[in-house]
Amino acid sequence: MDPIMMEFSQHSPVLIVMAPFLLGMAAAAAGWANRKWAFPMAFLGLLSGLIAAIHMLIKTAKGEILVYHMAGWLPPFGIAYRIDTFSALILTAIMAVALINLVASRASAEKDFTEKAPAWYALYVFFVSGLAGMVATEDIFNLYVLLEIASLSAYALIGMGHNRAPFAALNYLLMGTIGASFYLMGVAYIYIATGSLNMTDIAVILQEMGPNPTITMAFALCMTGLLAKMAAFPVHGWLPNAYTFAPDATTNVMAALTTKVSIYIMIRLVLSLFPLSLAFDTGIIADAMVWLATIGIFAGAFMALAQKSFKRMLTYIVVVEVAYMVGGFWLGNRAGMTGAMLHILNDAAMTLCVFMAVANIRARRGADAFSDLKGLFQTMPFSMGALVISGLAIIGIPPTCGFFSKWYLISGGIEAGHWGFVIALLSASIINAILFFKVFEIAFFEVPAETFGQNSREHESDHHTHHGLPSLAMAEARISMLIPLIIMALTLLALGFMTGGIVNLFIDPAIPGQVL
Amino acid sequence: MKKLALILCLFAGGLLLMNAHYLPMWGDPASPASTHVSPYFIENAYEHTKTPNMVAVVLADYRSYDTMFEAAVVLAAGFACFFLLRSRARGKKGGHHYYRHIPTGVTIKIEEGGKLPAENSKVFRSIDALWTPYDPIIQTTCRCLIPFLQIYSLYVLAHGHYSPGGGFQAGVVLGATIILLAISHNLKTSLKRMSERTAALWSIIGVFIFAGTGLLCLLLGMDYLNYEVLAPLLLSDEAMARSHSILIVEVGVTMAVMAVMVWIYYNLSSAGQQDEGL
Amino acid sequence: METLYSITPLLALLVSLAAVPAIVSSRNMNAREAWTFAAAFIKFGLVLSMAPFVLQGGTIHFTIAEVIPGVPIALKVDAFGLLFALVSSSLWIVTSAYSIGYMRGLDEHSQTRYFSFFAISLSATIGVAFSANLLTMYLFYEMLSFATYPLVAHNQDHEGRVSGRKYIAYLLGASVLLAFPAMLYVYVQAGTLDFTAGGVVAGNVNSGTLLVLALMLTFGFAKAGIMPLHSWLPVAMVAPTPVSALLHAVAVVKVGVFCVFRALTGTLGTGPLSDAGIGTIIAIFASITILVSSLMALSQDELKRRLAFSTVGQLSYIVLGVALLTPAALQGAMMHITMHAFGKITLFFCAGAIFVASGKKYISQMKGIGRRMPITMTAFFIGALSVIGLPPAGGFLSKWYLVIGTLESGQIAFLVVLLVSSILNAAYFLPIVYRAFFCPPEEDLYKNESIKESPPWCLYPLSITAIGCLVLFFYPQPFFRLAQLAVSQIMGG
Amino acid sequence: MDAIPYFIGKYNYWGCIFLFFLGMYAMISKTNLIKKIIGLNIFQTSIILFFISASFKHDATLPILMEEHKGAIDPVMYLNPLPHVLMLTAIVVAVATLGVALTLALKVYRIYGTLEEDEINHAIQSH
Repeated sequence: MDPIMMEFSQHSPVLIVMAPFLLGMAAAAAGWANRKWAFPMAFLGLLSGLIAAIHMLIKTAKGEILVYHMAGWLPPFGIAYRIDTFSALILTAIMAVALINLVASRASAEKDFTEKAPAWYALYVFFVSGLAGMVATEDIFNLYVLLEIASLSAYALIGMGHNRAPFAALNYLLMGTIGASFYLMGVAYIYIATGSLNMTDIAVILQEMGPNPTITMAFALCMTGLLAKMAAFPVHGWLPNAYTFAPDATTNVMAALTTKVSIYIMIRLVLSLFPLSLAFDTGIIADAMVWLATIGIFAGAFMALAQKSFKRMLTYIVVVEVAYMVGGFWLGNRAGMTGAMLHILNDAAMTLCVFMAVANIRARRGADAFSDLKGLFQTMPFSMGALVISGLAIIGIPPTCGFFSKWYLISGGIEAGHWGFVIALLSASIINAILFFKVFEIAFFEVPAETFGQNSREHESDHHTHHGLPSLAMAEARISMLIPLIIMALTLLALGFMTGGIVNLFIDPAIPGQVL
Repeated sequence: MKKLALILCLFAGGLLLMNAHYLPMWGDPASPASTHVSPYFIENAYEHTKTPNMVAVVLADYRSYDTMFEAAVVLAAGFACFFLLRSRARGKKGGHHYYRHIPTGVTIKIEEGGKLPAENSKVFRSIDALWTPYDPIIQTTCRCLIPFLQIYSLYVLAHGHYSPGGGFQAGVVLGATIILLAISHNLKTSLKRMSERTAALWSIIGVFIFAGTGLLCLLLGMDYLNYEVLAPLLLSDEAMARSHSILIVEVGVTMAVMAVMVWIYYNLSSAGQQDEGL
Repeated sequence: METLYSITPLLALLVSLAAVPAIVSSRNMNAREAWTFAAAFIKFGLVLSMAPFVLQGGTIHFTIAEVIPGVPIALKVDAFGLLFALVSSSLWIVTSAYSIGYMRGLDEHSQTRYFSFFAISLSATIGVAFSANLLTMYLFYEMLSFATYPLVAHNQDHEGRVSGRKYIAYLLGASVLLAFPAMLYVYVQAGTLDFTAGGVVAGNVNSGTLLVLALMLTFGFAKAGIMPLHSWLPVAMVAPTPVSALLHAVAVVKVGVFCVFRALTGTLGTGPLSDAGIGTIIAIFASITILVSSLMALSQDELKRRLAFSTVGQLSYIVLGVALLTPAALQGAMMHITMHAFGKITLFFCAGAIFVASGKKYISQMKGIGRRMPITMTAFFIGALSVIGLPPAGGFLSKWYLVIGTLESGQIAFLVVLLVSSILNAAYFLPIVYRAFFCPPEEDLYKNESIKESPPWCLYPLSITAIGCLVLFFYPQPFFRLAQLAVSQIMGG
Repeated sequence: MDAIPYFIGKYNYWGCIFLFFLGMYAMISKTNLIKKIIGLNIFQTSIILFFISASFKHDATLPILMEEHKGAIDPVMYLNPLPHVLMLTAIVVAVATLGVALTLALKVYRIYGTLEEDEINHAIQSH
């Protein structure tokens, strides 16, 4: 490699956050200079983030753990970034998802926000760099700050949607701040008990200290906060409204990333900060979490069944998916954890794909109530094709990626003897199948009323031979929305085939050896 | 709901209170928080940066990365308010605008094509029977006060190395002066002094000064925000380079905080219209 | 045993998948059908090219991706897989020809979609045939369920919607709730899912668990249509006849029994199953299905529905053969996959040909039709003979082996089941043929109508398959040899 | 354990925890959005106090180095500077959150004409 690039490449851990952030500010500034520059700046920012992420992915795959000392101060005195295989994987997922959605959402963002579009780009990029920072950082307080920058941007991005969006966003803000504050309170307890803010340092101190009630309380506070942030049942109340009424461009990335990153944080805290014995030895906490997840799966799935619009239904599926990961992780065995970690990646991809497909439908049809979906297989075959693939992934049908994470989750459940969780996962598959086939049936068998009237005479004249529907003209979404969607749909298949490699290279090394 | 909330809070609060007796005693100098990391800061801060204010050192050097994102949070909040509220729809939809009559302080809504009453017309007084005459004392006092406040804020900024103070505090005071101008006069006046565009660009530039300093360190071959490497540029040794850099980033923070405070005020007070709202 | 690593199985699998974009982008019908034919012939050629090596006792392997430790997505061509692949790929050619005649004859809509999903279904079928482990098989099994859904619901009317819903609900529900967890349980216990002689679970599970697993796997692959999970099959007959013919007499249902066959013999193992006496329990389920479905077939007036119930029964012959767990029974079951495929596809083709030519769907409307459509009804007769199991049609041979199998296992009750059901088969098929040809003149419904044979694109395929039934009786050696080899591979000989 | 030092010695935590749940109770139980936002602020402030109280040491002074100590610094002489820094950040975050919360509340008010949660819910349902 060229020496200058070498020089530069060692900074990837910080560049993944700072490159998007700086260029996001440039995008913001473009709003007062020349609006045309806003999109290229945001695009370039996320692209450089993606390059940095892939670079780290390659590096960590070789067994390296990247540690970066901010301002040159060694931890625990300064802030450090620490990127292992799994965080590199999640960072890549974040950047890829954000970049693809940015491209796909450009048209709708420019249309919805017109002169405020640069601000949208800026907030979008701030949001993404906040998430990336949360994944990369090793400092628990820095994590809080990054969490807040991501959340604040998220509130604003959501609040700009439908008429009901501001109220939903305000509820999200209240709930999100409670969650973040609980986390901060946990940080306070940890700090008081150890005097440190660096995860690795704290882990060492806690190892020496042994069981400590203060740390148990810190653990409870952090977990409560994160559960609220990730919309786990029963504190999921903010999510459906917020995601339903947010603009599509926002919902896509939010649904794909926010909850997933919170789960990542939970996993990271449990695996590399708190002593494992605290989380799993008594079995009470772990069992309670798995049962909570089990109930959450059923509750979310049944609520999804009751919805009348597609996007809203999907938001409940997001809640269900969160419960998969929480439950899988707290099974406490290797298969379950692998499943939860793999599902973070897979769920980000499939959620993005399905929401992008819905965004395409909404862009064409203007609405997404089930009655607005008639005849879609004829008018939007490609978008629907992608929707079918993402639907299959969510149901968990091979060879889409959703199947393989479910595989690990269920086998984890079987190993741990948690039959309730296993049954919940299987039932969720069936309910998801019902949900999606409801949509597919409407899109396949029905035609919009106005076109039907037009063709009905011809239809009746030869009812014997000419079955089926009157043919509708194709009206696909614009190409800039379609191509990212198709790429994502293919990604879902590709991820499925790459499962083995991903698990071996990136997930397995990140699970501590004592987890069997 | 209320009872449930009460039970929940009492239960959780009880748990935390019962747990509280495991926490160290109030003011205990031997508690882990005071013995693990913090002695390092207290002992080395001056040596490393030649700056007596340890809080400033930790803020802008040891944990400068946090602080940068703190400024970024402020920036994001500014953009969030702008993004959510700002509408320049005047003339497009609704077609009305607001006019505030300065002598009476009455704000009236003028519909599309509506005519503005004459400056000295009785209309305004009849709208608000209890109007208090416009008070030149407040206006004048504020006009006198503002420059001093601004100088004070610069002092808070510049003297942050030696006394409590620093970028955030200076920024807030500076922002308050502009807001004071808006309150004592009206929004138009302060917008003339500091337009929305200026506020937005200042906030971006402020954060950029901070982040850019870090980037410069990175480009010069050291870790992000490691000010040591700036020593040749600042014509000083490494410790002094850190000291100077702390000032530079504090200036950036001041600009950002000031601009965002003013910007949020503009948007909140006029509900995003930025005309004679409040 | 020789093994060979080769990409040929993957190519055989992908060739029809690769034809889909070509089919979709074709500008006219001829080009589209040309692509279909090209893919069908290439596929058959590829499958055939592997035959000599496999006939010598070798197996061909190919790993597509390592997805889960110990369980790759991998292909393996052994004798049994090749046998099934040969049947389905050869019948695809005939069915393609028939589809052209049928779809054009009725001027059906959405023919592009029809041919595309047809091709995908064939890929999935070949994929099942060549699967090296349970996961791969499950993958293609599900792929087949979804690829056939648009075919079953082809008419896009209310009936299609209801049938499609039932179809997918049964197949997906059973596979996700029964087969999938059973597979995972096996994986957790054994750490592998490869099909191996003697199974992978031996020594890992007790006999109670083994019974549960066996039942979950047998019913989980609901395409096998064992009662009570059979009722998707008759309703799926709303599909266009070529679909019913290839998919519901050959590909889909045979995939079901093939999966049951593989799962019971390759995963659970013949040894453990017979030791625990589980085979008998499954055999009882199969026997009940055979008898009940035959009785139900008797009462159906719609020809395709009668064929559907007949299929349900015939499938359970195969399952019964597996469940008996003796070499002759297994060989009979495998042979029956072939023989029944040729017989039943002939019958469905005939039903479709009658519909194209006359628009008649009900048996009561077919009195005397044989005189107007002699070739069709002769073919129907031959197909019926094969399904009943009478010489000189191929079905006789497979049934012969099944009977020997029952004797071998010493379970005479099942022999009785076979014989009784054969009589029932004869009772619901032969009257149709008799009335078609020999009904009294006063009952002849076609005296004054000018009904002719169906178009040649329909007629030739059904003649070919009917001749196939006869040929298989006189010259069954290739399939016979494959089945023998397969039995020795399965039993670990 | 002796009760008096127990209460006296830990009163900072008691106070903070009380404020913490006071704020949380207000956020959950109040129907007026502005009251909820006030609750939010109390909630966040309690954490700030909690942190700051952890930085306190008896007989120590502000963490600004005195001229006479240059050269030989005894950590016991100065308060712990780290929580101050952290809480400066937390204050700023709280202010930013407050700004966004008020903005959203303003938007809500413009849409529904009220800030009472039950009235808003009623308006949503009747719509």
